[in-house]
Order: sequence, then structure tokens, then C-alpha cells
Amino acid sequence: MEKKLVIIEDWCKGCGICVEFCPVRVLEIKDGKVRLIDEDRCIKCGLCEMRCPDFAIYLEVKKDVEGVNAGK
Amino acid sequence: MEKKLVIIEDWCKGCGICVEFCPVRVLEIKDGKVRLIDEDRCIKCGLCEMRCPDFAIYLEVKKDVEGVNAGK
Amino acid sequence: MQGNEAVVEGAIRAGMRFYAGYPITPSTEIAELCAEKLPFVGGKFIQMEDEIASMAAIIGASLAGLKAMTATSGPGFSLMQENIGFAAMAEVPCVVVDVQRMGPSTGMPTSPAQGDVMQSRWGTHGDHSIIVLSPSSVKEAYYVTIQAFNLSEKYRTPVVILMDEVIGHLRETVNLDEYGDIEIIERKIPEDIENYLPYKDIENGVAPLIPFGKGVRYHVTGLVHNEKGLPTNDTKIAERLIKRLVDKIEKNKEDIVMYKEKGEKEGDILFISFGSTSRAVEAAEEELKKEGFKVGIFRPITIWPFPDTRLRKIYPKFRKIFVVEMNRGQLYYEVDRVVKREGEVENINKANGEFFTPCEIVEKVKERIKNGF
Amino acid sequence: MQGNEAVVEGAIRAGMRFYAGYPITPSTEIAELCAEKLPFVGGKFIQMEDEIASMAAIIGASLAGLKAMTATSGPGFSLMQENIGFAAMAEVPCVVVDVQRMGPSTGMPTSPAQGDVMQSRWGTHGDHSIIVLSPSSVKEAYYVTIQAFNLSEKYRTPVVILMDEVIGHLRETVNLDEYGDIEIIERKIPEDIENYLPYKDIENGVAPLIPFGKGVRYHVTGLVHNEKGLPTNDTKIAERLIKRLVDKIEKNKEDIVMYKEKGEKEGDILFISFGSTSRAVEAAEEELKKEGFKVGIFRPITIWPFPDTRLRKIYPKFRKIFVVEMNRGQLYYEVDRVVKREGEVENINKANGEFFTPCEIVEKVKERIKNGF
Amino acid sequence: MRSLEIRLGGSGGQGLILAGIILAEAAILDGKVSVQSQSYGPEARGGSSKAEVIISDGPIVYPKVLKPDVLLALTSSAYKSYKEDVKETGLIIVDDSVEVEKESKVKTLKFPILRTAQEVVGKAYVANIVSLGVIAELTKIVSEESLEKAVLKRVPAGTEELNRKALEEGFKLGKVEDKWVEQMI
Amino acid sequence: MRSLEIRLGGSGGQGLILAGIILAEAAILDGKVSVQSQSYGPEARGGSSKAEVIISDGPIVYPKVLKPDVLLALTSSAYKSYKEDVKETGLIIVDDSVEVEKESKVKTLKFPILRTAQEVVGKAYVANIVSLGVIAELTKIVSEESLEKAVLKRVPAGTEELNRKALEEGFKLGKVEDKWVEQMI
Amino acid sequence: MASRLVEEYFRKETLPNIWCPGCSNGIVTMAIVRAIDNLKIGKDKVVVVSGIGCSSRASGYLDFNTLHTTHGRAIAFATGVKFANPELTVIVITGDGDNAAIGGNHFIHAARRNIDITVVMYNNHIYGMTGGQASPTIPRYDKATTAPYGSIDRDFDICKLAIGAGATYVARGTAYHVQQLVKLIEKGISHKGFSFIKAMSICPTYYGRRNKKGSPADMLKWLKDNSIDINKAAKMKPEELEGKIIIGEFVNIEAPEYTEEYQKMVERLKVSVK
Amino acid sequence: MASRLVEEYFRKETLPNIWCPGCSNGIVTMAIVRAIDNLKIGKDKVVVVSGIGCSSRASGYLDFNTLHTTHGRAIAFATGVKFANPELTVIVITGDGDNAAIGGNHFIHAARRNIDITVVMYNNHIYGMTGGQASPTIPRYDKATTAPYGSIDRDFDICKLAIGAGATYVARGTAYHVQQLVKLIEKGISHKGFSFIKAMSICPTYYGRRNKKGSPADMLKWLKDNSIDINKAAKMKPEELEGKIIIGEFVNIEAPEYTEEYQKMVERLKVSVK
Ligand SMILES: Cc1ncc(C[n+]2csc(CCOP(=O)(O)OP(=O)(O)O)c2C)c(N)n1
Ligand SMILES: Cc1ncc(C[n+]2csc(CCOP(=O)(O)OP(=O)(O)O)c2C)c(N)n1
Ligand code: SF4
Ligand code: SF4
Ligand code: SF4
Ligand code: SF4
Ligand code: SF4
Ligand code: SF4
Ligand SMILES: [Mg+2]
Ligand SMILES: [Mg+2]
Repeated sequence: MEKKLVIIEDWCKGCGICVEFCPVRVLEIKDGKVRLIDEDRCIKCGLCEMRCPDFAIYLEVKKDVEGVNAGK
Repeated sequence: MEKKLVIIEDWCKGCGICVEFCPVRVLEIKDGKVRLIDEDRCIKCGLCEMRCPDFAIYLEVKKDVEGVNAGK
Repeated sequence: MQGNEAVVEGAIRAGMRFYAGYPITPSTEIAELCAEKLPFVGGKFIQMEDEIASMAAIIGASLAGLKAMTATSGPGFSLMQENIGFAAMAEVPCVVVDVQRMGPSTGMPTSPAQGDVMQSRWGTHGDHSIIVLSPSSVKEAYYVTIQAFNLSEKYRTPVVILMDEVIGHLRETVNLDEYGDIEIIERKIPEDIENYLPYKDIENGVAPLIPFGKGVRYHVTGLVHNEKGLPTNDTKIAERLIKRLVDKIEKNKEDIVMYKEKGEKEGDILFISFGSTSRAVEAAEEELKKEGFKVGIFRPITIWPFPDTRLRKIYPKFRKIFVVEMNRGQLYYEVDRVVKREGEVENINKANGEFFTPCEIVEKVKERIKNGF
Repeated sequence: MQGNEAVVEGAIRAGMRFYAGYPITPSTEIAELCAEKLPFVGGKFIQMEDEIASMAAIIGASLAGLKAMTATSGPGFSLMQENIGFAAMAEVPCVVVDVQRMGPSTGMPTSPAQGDVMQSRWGTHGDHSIIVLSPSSVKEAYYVTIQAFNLSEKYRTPVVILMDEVIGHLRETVNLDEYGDIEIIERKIPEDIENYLPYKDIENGVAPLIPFGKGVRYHVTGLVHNEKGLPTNDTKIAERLIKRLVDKIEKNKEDIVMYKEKGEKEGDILFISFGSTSRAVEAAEEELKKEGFKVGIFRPITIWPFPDTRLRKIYPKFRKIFVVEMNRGQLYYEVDRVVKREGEVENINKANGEFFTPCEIVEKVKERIKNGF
Repeated sequence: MRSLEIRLGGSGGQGLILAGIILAEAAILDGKVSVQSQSYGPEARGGSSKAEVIISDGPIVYPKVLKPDVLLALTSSAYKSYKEDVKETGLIIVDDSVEVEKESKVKTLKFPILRTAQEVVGKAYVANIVSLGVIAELTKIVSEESLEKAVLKRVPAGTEELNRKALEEGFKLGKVEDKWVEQMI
Repeated sequence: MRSLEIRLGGSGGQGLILAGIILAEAAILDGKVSVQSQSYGPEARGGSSKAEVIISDGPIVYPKVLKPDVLLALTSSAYKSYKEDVKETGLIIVDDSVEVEKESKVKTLKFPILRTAQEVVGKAYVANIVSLGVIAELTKIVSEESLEKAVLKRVPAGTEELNRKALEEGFKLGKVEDKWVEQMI
Repeated sequence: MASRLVEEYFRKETLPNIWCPGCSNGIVTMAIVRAIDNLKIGKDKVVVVSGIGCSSRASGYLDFNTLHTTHGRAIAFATGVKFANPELTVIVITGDGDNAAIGGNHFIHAARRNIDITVVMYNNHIYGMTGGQASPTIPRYDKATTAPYGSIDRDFDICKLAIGAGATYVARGTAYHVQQLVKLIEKGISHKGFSFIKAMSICPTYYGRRNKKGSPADMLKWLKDNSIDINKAAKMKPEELEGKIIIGEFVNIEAPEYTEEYQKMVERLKVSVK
Repeated sequence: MASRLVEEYFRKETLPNIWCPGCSNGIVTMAIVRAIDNLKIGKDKVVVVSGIGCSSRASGYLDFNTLHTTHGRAIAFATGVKFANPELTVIVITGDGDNAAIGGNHFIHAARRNIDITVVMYNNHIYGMTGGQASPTIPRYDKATTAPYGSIDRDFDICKLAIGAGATYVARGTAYHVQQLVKLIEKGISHKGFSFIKAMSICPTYYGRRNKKGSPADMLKWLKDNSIDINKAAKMKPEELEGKIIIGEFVNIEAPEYTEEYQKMVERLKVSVK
């Protein structure tokens, strides 16, 4: 299952928690909101999602892949 | 110091606690009040006083003896 | 049957299946009888750690679907006030019995009084309305308890049964068959639960209450909330909500109020009295009648909302109005407000732990009118 | 200076040396400032586990000899009611500040309201009287707090300062020098402590209170008690005690009541209003005056006992009476009772968490009298 | 409409409140109307205790006893507290341990109620039931059958025989004198 | 009697309530009368926050701001909520991150307040003090000296220099435009 | 005339007390008086605070500064008294309903604060004053008017609770073992900090009668036969201790006391201001 | 769109939440949701009851049957819900002020009764909602608005209190150790009886700022660095544990559960009536 990192900008309060605890440090705060610097380096570990107090960052199972699974 | 067993009849409710725990069993309940059966056998241990819930039985230091003490 | 017992019988008849309480004289028999009887009718009894918890537990139970009641007396009633306000705000049906004893504070715990009349209306903070019923006989205690549950379901509101020690502990011949086909209002789950709004803005009314666990998930809060029950700071919604909380009771007053009248329809003296005291007043009335006075009695069973419409109609036909209460004057204030005639509402009070005698009342009346009307 | 701060300054000036409390918006600054300041004036601050305990602690502290205060808001005020009744019954001086916020229940915790007017009078069970003061400016908050302590010592009674969020959080220019030589009533130990009777049956009055630990041992209880403070079931003593508790306040009303009048002494409209709302009313008065109305304002500072004697005197000179309150009508009931004229007391209410604007008041007045008087 | 007011006075623990309840229930069994009330100090124990019953053929307005027709007093203090209230045409029944006034305006009868309970029936605590027997016998306000039924409904399981005996003994005591009743009714 | 009504709007945490207090205290130092009030959501955090100050030469009857002479809005939502209330002769001051209406009836000025705090002074949290400088400069309702005193009295020990700097920068920003003031006074 | 202790420490006009025949409230109250007498602290500086209940009526009989409060709140009132004037010796008399039911929160918070108050809880398993309802300390399956079919609640071990809340002196005694009880109370009063003494009591009228526990003397004997001293208990197996009452001192430790800590803070501030 | 858990278990219209940037309330709330999701108990039979406080606002965001009560009383309301309908899974969300200060009595009594409710206490050391006053769990000498010179109270070890009161499941987790916290909550919910999970939380706005604890991330890191698993702690010396937070399960025992005991009593009575 392929995953994608999603950020809900409206909900992000820029607290910096995800930035600090991302093991590969691919997040940063820019203008008070979080931003993924480098999608490729993201290891989809989900630690940002686990600690985000605002449910503003998460890994989404990609639609198309899901479709394939569902087709099985 | 000589002591004397005093019963305050008005306060005694005849519960029988002192009777039961008097080590020499010289107390009894008569018409709903406690009574000392045999003054001589009372060993002035004060256990009745200690457990009477109504402060109705106690050992009093005898007046005259007190007087002597006081006179010293 | 004892007054306190009649409350329990009435409550079970009305469908009460949850009782949470904390003992206090002179209401304790209500808890004791519930402990005894509820297990046999599929109900639950729990003795809580205090009255605050008791009130909380019956609100919780009511939301979980059971008709719920607690009983207490003055000190406990004071402690329940915060959560009574919660029940009013969150519109959770429940019944609170206050068997009044003499206060203030611990007062004379085994002696009768009617000192919680105003507290039952105003005891909690903030604006709200509430229904308060006061029976004057054992039989009426049974009836009033059933109505308390009915009203509480119908208007989704806490209802207080304001008893006093005399009625609570009185044993009287009661024939329950009289109430053979009394209506019991049950909580109905609406058809359309899809669009359910637990706090629908219905003019002067309420939405039905669906219990927790039935598949309709919603929020209940003591904060100002919108129709879904969710907190809001919108002042318009706040205004409407508070207005509705008050109006659902005040504007339906005519449906809610119960009272009894006795004696003359016009004349010299109108007595206003409630609960056990009205029994002394009735006996006094007989005396005064013998002495040639024309006497009427107005006895509110619903204390709050006060049946002021009716009183407004009848009082002008009497020369003098006496409010007789086992306190230092409480319902008096409401009567004095309604009666727009200077100096013609008189207080007959007693607050010493003793029940009124008819003769005291007769004497006081004569004393007050000795200089003529 | 902020309103809440003025209360603390006034209290310390009045001799308050003990504060026990539990945080709640919008009163919390009072606790916070006491925590900060009391250690420097030889006073004690304690944060208790809840409001019940806070009220209990200040009563205990007062008996131990310190002038004591607590502060809260609606939900906490509800919880304090039982122990406020104890203080009334046991006649222990203390001051309770209720900074009102919008209710019922949790309501809108940061929004202003005046919804606890009736609760402050009737919140506890049983018959009692109580003194309740309500300031309408920061300066007055300071002054009223000092008087609260004075009255509480003089009449040995709990005194409630009924603020509202607007005054509590308002910052205003205040000049304390004005109160340079304000009188402070101290607890005096009588000469003859041999025959001290802590509850001496003094007509409409109280015996002095000697603190615990001064060599005069006596009993304090919430039960009906005799002059020594010991429990009794004697109905005569009970009658006299309850009567005295009520009369020491009601019969000394003229000493206790404070009010302000403004504007015309006779005319079209008499506004009755208190606390922050009266500021909006004063602004509205200016508007209405411009439009040619003859307007008077009656502003009770003492809410309970209500200054009814004065009102009785002045209201007949006005054609219409408007009671303006940030609630759905509370002081209204008392005014409507006093005013013996059918249909001439009108309610102007707002209970949505917003402060009144002068213009709203003007509009409502015009609307109500559009059909002439 | 006839109505009889009865007051039972004694000390807490003598079971007079229960006696009052039983009496009221017996009257109901007889098809009459009754109210019963009580009062006690804050303690409800040790102190004095009072039970009141009104038995009537029709509705009872005022539920408390003001001037009893019948007073039962098992203790001197009850006798002293309540004797003044009794109607002049009434009846006072006291335990024989109670010292009574020589010149009472009200007919006063003494019975060895406590002693009968203790010595004849064998348990001091049935004095209340003995009392009921005496009252019923003297006043005929309730039938013997109804009273027995009412007693048996209220007493703890296992003590039925004892209480039946107590009631019997009460009836016996009461038989001694019945003129008052005639004059009353 | 002159009186000026000022409203400061932004989000919780921007320190606008403190700014209101400081402004009111500065006015008092100048010998004027002032009232200050605020409102906030139940949270007092995250949500929106509003502070109001009235400064006058004489007693202030109505303590809240009805139609501000001056509105400071640090966020778009504050701008949107409050802009309608401002007197036609009034002044709106906004942070330059705020999108303003093209055709406002009320004179509206934009300043890089947040940016100045963050980038010039170095701490985002002094935006409130920068704002005060701007307002004082534009309205002259309080003297610079009093404002500085008031600021220094209220800010945490150790941050005096920072705040003095912030105030300076505010004054500087405000200097850009002062015609409105003349027309006002 | 009455015994020296009664003459000295009681308000004789209030006697005889209102308690039922054989109620142990009098025994425990006298034990408190003996402890105070042994400690020679005089009467004027002693404040006895009680709640509401049969046991709590004790304060009215005692010739100290006495404060009979509201149900469950004695400790909160006492906290005010003690903190306002730390020179006073403050003793709280309370019942198991008063303290373990409605008053639980004040109890644990006073323990946590370690304020120098001594609490004696008269534990008779029921609410005596209101006529025999179950209290939180009623043994499981025992009966009471609100537990007509036997209590299903787990009974509350208040000593364990006190320890959990951080009390620095915790002991249990009984109305039978009077001498020991006096000693425990003495030590509790002398202890600087929050002290709790649970006094196992008897209510022959309600608890005793409903649970067929026999006469008052029988009930005291039961206490005698079923109590085990803590020192002895330490050497016994859990099975042997089943259903037994362990008596003696459970905790006696030193910790900062609240009113002293406040005073220290004030001193610190004075220095820092200078 | 939002994450599956948000879509499924939250009332999206209520988001974003009102909590401050970096407040851990969201982390703990999501941990509860994960636990429920893992247990697959569905939404309709779950009731979340909360008190008053920042933490207690969580109930409004969650798409269960939710009940936001009065300050300190959540457990008492929850007791009514659970006892009225034992089929419901009842979870209480509370704060350290809500539960350890004003709500202490309901907490200990629910623990004593062992009623099947799971309580998650968000412990941030202060009263967040009212602006940073000291709560009973504030570490000694730390500052708060009502403790401007440092708190002199002994801080309350609520796990110890829960154990003293008889709770049958007691655990402590942190907002940093999310996976573990989810597991502890899962076990608490599955546990038949009263379960208590203390979740060490952070309030960067009040507690953090006043006590100079740095950014939200710094505060979480502090939790990471100062927590020791109970198994590891067992092997350490008391000195080494000074000032550390021990996390994991403290108690997990079987005991009769209240609503079941009541049902058993009803069954017994039915038999005895027959
Ligand atoms: C707020 C409140 N609730 C209830 C009561 C009624 N009440 C009086 S005493 C009591 C219980 C007493 O039990 P306990 O503390 O064990 O004392 P005991 O009588 O057994 O000595 C209760 C519930 C009250 N006075 N106040
Ligand atoms: C009876 C009552 N007292 C006080 C308050 C005010 N109040 C609201 S939340 C709160 C404390 C919240 O602290 P906590 O439970 O720790 O929650 P947090 O905000 O820290 O998450 C207080 C005291 C109230 N609402 N009701
Ligand atoms: S999923 Fe993991 S790696 Fe990717 S951004 Fe989040 S924490 Fe970093
Ligand atoms: S943790 Fe959440 S709120 Fe905080 S910066 Fe990251 S995405 Fe934004
Ligand atoms: S003093 Fe001792 S021996 Fe004498 S009667 Fe009392 S208990 Fe018995
Ligand atoms: S213990 Fe006391 S009350 Fe009981 S019988 Fe003996 S003397 Fe009387
Ligand atoms: S009821 Fe029980 S506790 Fe109360 S006085 Fe009687 S025996 Fe003692
Ligand atoms: S005040 Fe503290 S606890 Fe409340 S939301 Fe903000 S950070 Fe969280
Ligand atoms: Mg007890
Ligand atoms: Mg907290």
C-alpha cells in the first residue's frame, strides 16, 4: 500500500512538534505552517501524524493503490 | 491515694459494657442501671470507667485522702 | 402508606428505573424503599458518595435511557444546585425530591418547614426556569410524582417535588385504584433520526431526547450550544437558547400549572397555602366559616411556574389575602408581586420546627383584622 | 486598576488577611492577586480543592480571628451555597465575591451576565437573610468591598459582593485617596468575657464575636442553638433565633442599604438598574434626555436587602418603570412587588453574553411606549 | 362523622411508632380512614418519641393530633408532657410505673404494660403490642381481628407467636374496665 | 470634553490585551481618564481576542467601545469582524498581511507591524508594542514619554530593551502619515 | 460531680449525651480527652472541629473551642482554622459517612498538604444519625437500610486511602483497645503534619441489630477477638489475616508541614524584598 | 479530507480544535481514538464523558455519544451512564484540576466500587482553561499564577491515590510515548473494572512559559528524557529515580465489578423470591 503525506494547512498551528520529531527531518515551519521540504526523503513512518496535536498532518493511503487492493 | 467507685445513675443507660468487662465481675444491671454488687471485691482497676460510653462510672480519689495529700 | 413511600410508588408507576441518592432526614425512606424495590422491577439503585454525585448520576442515567430520580433535603438540595442547573441547560429529564426540613444550615433536621420554596426556583446560578410541585397529602404525593415524571419528559427539564417533613412522614389511607388509567409519558424515538437535532430550536418547546447508545451520536454540554449540542459563542444562538429554556416553561404555564380552590369564590379572606400547611389552613377555614367569615382557599400544587394568571383573576374578589407558610415568608413574595393592592397581602409564618395548628392561624387572622378590613 | 484588583485592594484595606479560593473565570484575578499580595501584609492565601472547601476554610479562618474572603463565579457560587447558609446560621463574618458570568450551568464562561441576583438571596436552603452589594465601577468595587467587610463584622453575617464580568475585568482610572479616612470596623473583644454569650438574644442585633483561642471556649454549630451556641430542640428558642437572623438584617435595612439616584426626581421614565448595566442605562438616559424625555435613575448598590422603602417613595412620581438587567428578569420580581401599579413595571433584558448598548435600551424604551404611556 | 385522636408517648426504642402504624393499618382494614404521624428529636434514639393516629369514618383534614381522645404514656416524661392536651372527655392510659396526678380531670387508667411484656410474654420489646391490645379493648376503635392481622403483617418473621401472645395479654388487661368506652361512643 | 475610543483586534497570544492596558495606563500618566476592557472566547487562547480603550478628559460613563475612532487589526479576521463598527471619521490601522477592502469609507492604513517585530526588532511577540508605537504616533492620544514609562512598567524584567526598541520602531512606522490626526483633533 | 476528666473537659450541662445505650462514641470521645489530658496542652488552644453525624455530635459535649460544621466538610473548616492560627491544636472528629463518603475529597487533600491537623474517624460502618444506611466502610455483604440485600460495594480501606493520599501519620485503633487508642491519638496530635486515626467503633442500634451482632459488649468483644496488632500481623500469612482488623501505626514519617512551609515562604520573600 | 481516524471518529465541523499551538491535548485525544479503533468497538456504544477544562473540551470533537459535564463531576455522571446501561463502553476524559482537585471524591469512590469505566487524566500540572493556576499535581516549587513564588503544596501522586482507593487498573503514560499510551488505554478499556490512565501532558502556554520549559517540542523531549519504564525502574535505586516519571502499568488485577455485582444480586433475589 503506497502512502502519501498530507498536510491540512488550515488546521496546522505551526507548533513545530512534527518538525522536531521527524526522524529524517524533512519538515519545516514556514510562515507559521508546516511544510514538507523533500517528499522523497520522507520515510512515511507516521511519527509526525502520531504527535501532531492538531491532526493536521497524516499519511494517506493513495487512492489508486487502494483501488487495486479493492479490486482483488 | 485511695479511690472510690462512683456511679452517676442519671447518666447510666444500662448498656452492660462495664458489667461485661469488669475483671472481677462485681457490677450488674438492675432496673436498667448499673449497680456495684460488692464494693470490697472491686479492685479499682478503672476498666469500667475507661469503657463506659456515658461517663457514668468512675473512680474518684477520696476526699479525705486528697486532703492529706494536699496538706503535705 | 407514608408520603415518602407514595413518592416511590408513584415514581415506579411513572417508569422510574434509576435512583441515585445520599441519605438525609427526612427523605431517607425514599432511598431505602428504592433500594428495596428497584431490583424487582428491573431498576437500579445506587448510593452515591454525596448529593453532587447523586444528581450527576441521575442525569447520566437519564441520558442512557432510564427515567431517574433522586431525593434529598435542604443541605443536600443546596449541593445539588450546580448540577440541577446543568440538567436545565442540557435539558435532561429527571426528578428531584426535596423533603424540606427546618433550616437554614443543619437547623432542626427532624422538624418540618417549607423554607426551600425560593431556593427551588432560584438555587442555581444563571437564568433558567424550572417546574416545582408540592403535594399536600400522601395520595397527592403519589399523583404529583407521576406528573413530575410526565412533565420532566414532556419539557425535558428537571422537575422538583417540594415536599415537607409532615407529608413525607405522614401515613394516610390511600386508594391507588383512583389512578387506574393515568397517562404515563414515555420517551419516544422519532422516525427521522437521520436529521436528529437534540436541541432543535422549537419555539417554546423541545426536541425529543434519544438515549445514548441508540445509534444517534450527539453532544451534551452545559455550555451555550447550537441545535446539535455543540458549543458556540454566537450571541444570537445564545439569546435564543436561553429564551427557549425559560419560555418552554413560562409560555406553557397553563399546561403545567395545577392548583386547587376551596370555599367561597368571593368574600373576606383568601388563604394561599401549599403542602402540609394547607391542611392546617383548611381546618382553620372551617373554624372561621363557623364564625361567619367568608373564606376562600387557593392552593397551588405547581409552585413554579406560579399560577399567577389564576390568582390575578380571583384575588380581587377578596378583601384580604393571607399567605400561610412554614417559613419566614417566601411564596409571599410572589403573591405580593401578583397582588397589586398596597398592604393587603399578609404573611402568616412559623419557622420554629413545629407544624401549624388551625387555631394559631385563626388567631393570627383575627388579630390582623381586628381593626376591621 | 482592574475591578477584580480593586476588590483585592479594598479587602486588604479593610483588613482581610485570609483568602481561600478556587480558580474560575472571570474571578480568577482576585485569587491571583491575593496569592501575590497577602504574604507581604502578614496574610494567608490558600488554594483549596474546590469551592465548598474554600467557603469552609474562610469560615474557619474567620472564627480563628482573621477577616476572610473568597471569590468565585456562578458554578462555584452554587457549590458554596450550603456553607454560606452555615455562615448565616452560625453568624460568622466573611465576604464572598461572585463575579457573574453567563449561565445557567457552564454557559458562556467569559461573557458577562447578571444572572445570580436571586440566587445570591435565596441560593441556600432555609430561612435566612443576607447582604448583597453590587458595584458599578472599579472605584465603587473598592469602596463596596470595604463596606462588605464592615457590614459583615457589624452584623456577623456573610456578605456577597455581586460583581459582573464587565466590572471585574474593566480597568479604570481610580483615585484611592478619596477614601483616605474611611472607617474600618474591627472585631472588638468585650470587657466582660466571663459571661460571654456568643449568640446572645439581642433584639435585631448580634453579640460580638471572640475568636477561637482567646480563652473563651464556646460552641459553633449549624444546628438551631441557644445563646451559648449549644444545640437545642426548644421551639421557642428556634423561633427567636430564626427571627433574629432575619431581623438583624431586615430591621436594620436603613443602616445597610446604599443606592444612588440620578436625573429627574419625577417624570416619564424611572430606570432601575445595577452593576455594569447601570453604566449603559446612564448613557441611555443622556440620549433620552436629548429626545425630551424626563428620566430618573435609581441604582441600588445594596441589592439585598432591597432598598424598597426608598423605591416606594420615588416610583409614584414616574409614569413608567424600566428594570434593566443582563438576565431574563430577576431584580424585576422585587421591583414589580414593590410597585403596586398593574402593568407599569417593564423588563429590559439581555442574556446572550453581550453587554448592553445604550442604543438598545433607548430603542426598547421607545418601542414599549410607542403607544403612549 | 366520628373521629378518634390517639397519641402514643414513650421513649425511643419502645416501638411506639410501629404501634401507631399498626393501629392505623388496622383501622384501614376495618374500612375506616386513618392518618398516622410521629415526631422525634434529632437523635431518633434514646430521647422521647411520639406517635399519633387519627381514625375516622370520613376524610381527615388536619393530620396531626391536637387534643387527643386517648393518650397512652409508657414513661413519666411522656405522661407529663402530654397529659394537659387530652380532651376532658378523653382517656389516659399509663404504664403502672408512671406516677400519676391524684386529681386529674381526665379519666386515667394504669396497667402493668411493661411488666406484662417482660414477665408474662417474656420480651420487654413487645410492650408496644401489649399497649395496642389495651387500647383496642378499651376503645373498640379497631376490631380485634383487624388488629391481629395488622400486627402480624408488620412484625419481623419468626416473632409472630410472641406478638400474638402480647396482643392477647393486652386485650386481657384492657377488659378490666370498659365504661369509658360506652360513655364515649 | 474629548474622548477617543480605540479597539485592538487580533488573535489570542498576540498580547493585545496587555497593549490595551499599557495604552490606558499611559493615558493616566498623562493625567487623563481611561477605561480598558477586553473580551475573549472561552479559550482565551488560539481564538480571537479584542481589547478596548477609551481615553477621555473627563468621566467615562459607558465603559465599552461602541464605534471606535481607531481600530487596530493584526489579523484578517479581526479586520473583518470590526471594520464596520469604525466611525466614518475614524482610522483603521492594519498589519500589511491583512487584505483590506478597496473602497472603505474609513481611512485605512497598512503597516508592516508583524514583520517589523519579527525581522527588525527580532521577536514576533513584540508586535503589540510596535502597534502601540504606531497608534501613539498617529493619534497623539498619549505622549511618547508616558507610553514608554507604561510599557517599561508592564513588560517582563529583562525585556526592557527589546520593548523600547519595538516602541521606537512603532513610532517610526507611524510617522509616515499623520494627516488623519490633524483632521481628528 | 463527675470524674475529673468530665469536670475538666466536658460541658457538663450537655450531659448525659444523646447517644444510644452502648454506643461507643462516648468511649472514643473519652479516649481523645485522655490523650489531650496526657499531653497537657490545656483547653484554650485546642479546637475540635466535627462534621455531621452521631459521632460528630461529640464536639458539643467538649469544653474546647468547638466547631460543628456541615456534613463532610470538617477538615476543610479545620484547614481554615489551623492555617489562620497555626498555634492552635486542631482535632477533627468525624464519622465514616462524614469522612469517607461525602468528605473524601477534603480528607485526601489535607493529607496531601500535610497540614498539621489530627483526624479521628469513628468507624461504625453505617450512617448512625440518619438511621443505619450503608457507609463506604461497610463490610461487603453486610446489611443496612440502603443495602437490604447485603452491600455489593467493596468496602473502603481508609487507612490505605490515607497512605495513598500521602498522610504522614496513619493508625488504626478500636473502641475496645482504649489504652492503645489513647496512645495513638496522643502520637497523632504530637505528630507535626496530617494525622489520621481510624477508631473502630460500634453502633449497636443499627449496624449491630441489623447484622445480628449481639449486645454492645458482644460487639466490643468481637473487636477484641478480631484485632491483631500490626507487629504481630507482620509475621502472619495473608490467609491468617483474612477478615482481621490490623491495629497500630501504619505510617509515621516526617515531611514538610503546610503552615510551616507557608511561613518559610513568607520569610524567603521578606529577605528577597530587602 | 483528513486522516481516516479523523474522518471516522471526529466531528470534522468542530475542527480545528481550540487548543493552543503545541498543546498535547490533541495528541492524547488521538491516542484514545487509536485505542478505540484498535479495539474495534464501534462508535455507537462508546460514551465519552468529560468535565470542564481545556482537556475536557475533547469530548466535543469526538463523534461518539459525548457528555461534557460540570467541573470535577465527569466520573459521577459516567457512573450513572454505565450503571443505567452496562452495555456501553464509558470513557472519561478529565484534567488534573478536574479530577485531582475538585473531582477527587468521585474518583476515589468509582475506584472503590470498581465500576467499569476508563478514566484518562490529561496531566499538565495546571489549570489550563482558567489561565494557569496551580493544580494539585504541580511539582513542588514550580510556579503558577496562584503560586507566584513557587508552589508549597506537596504534589499529588494520583496513581498512588488510585491504588490507595482500590483501582484495579492503574497506569501512567506520556504524550511523548504515544504508542505505549495507546496500548495502556486499550488495556484500560478492555479491563473489566475501574481503569485509570494518567497521561503526562504539556501546556506550553501557561505551565511551560511560566516555568521556562521551552517550546512544545522541548517539553515533549523533556518527557522523553525523564521517563523510565516501570520494568526498568524496578531494577533501579530510589536515588536514581528521583524526579523521574515512571511509566507503564502499576496495577492490573481482577476484582468484582460494580454493575455485574448488582446484576448478580438481582439474579439472587429472583431465585429467592421463586
Ligand atoms: C449535605 C448533607 N447530606 C446528608 C446529611 C444527612 N446526614 C446527617 S449525618 C449523616 C451520616 C452520618 O454518618 P457518619 O458520618 O458515619 O456518622 P455516624 O452517625 O455513623 O456517627 C448524613 C448522611 C446532611 N446532614 N448533610
Ligand atoms: C465549579 C467550578 N469551579 C471552577 C470552574 C472553573 N474552571 C474551569 S476549567 C478549570 C480547571 C481546569 O483544569 P484541568 O482540569 O487541569 O484542565 P486543563 O484546562 O488543564 O486541561 C476550572 C477551575 C468551573 N468551571 N466550575
Ligand atoms: S512520515 Fe515520518 S519521515 Fe515523513 S514527515 Fe512524517 S515523521 Fe517525517
Ligand atoms: S505538529 Fe501539527 S500543528 Fe504542529 S507544526 Fe506539525 S502539522 Fe502543524
Ligand atoms: S474499677 Fe475495675 S474492678 Fe472495680 S468495678 Fe470497675 S472494672 Fe470492676
Ligand atoms: S458502661 Fe456506663 S452506661 Fe453502660 S451500664 Fe456501665 S455505667 Fe451504665
Ligand atoms: S445510632 Fe448508632 S452510632 Fe448513633 S448513637 Fe446510636 S448506636 Fe451510636
Ligand atoms: S492553555 Fe495549556 S492546556 Fe489549555 S489549550 Fe493551551 S496549552 Fe493546552
Ligand atoms: Mg458512621
Ligand atoms: Mg490541567
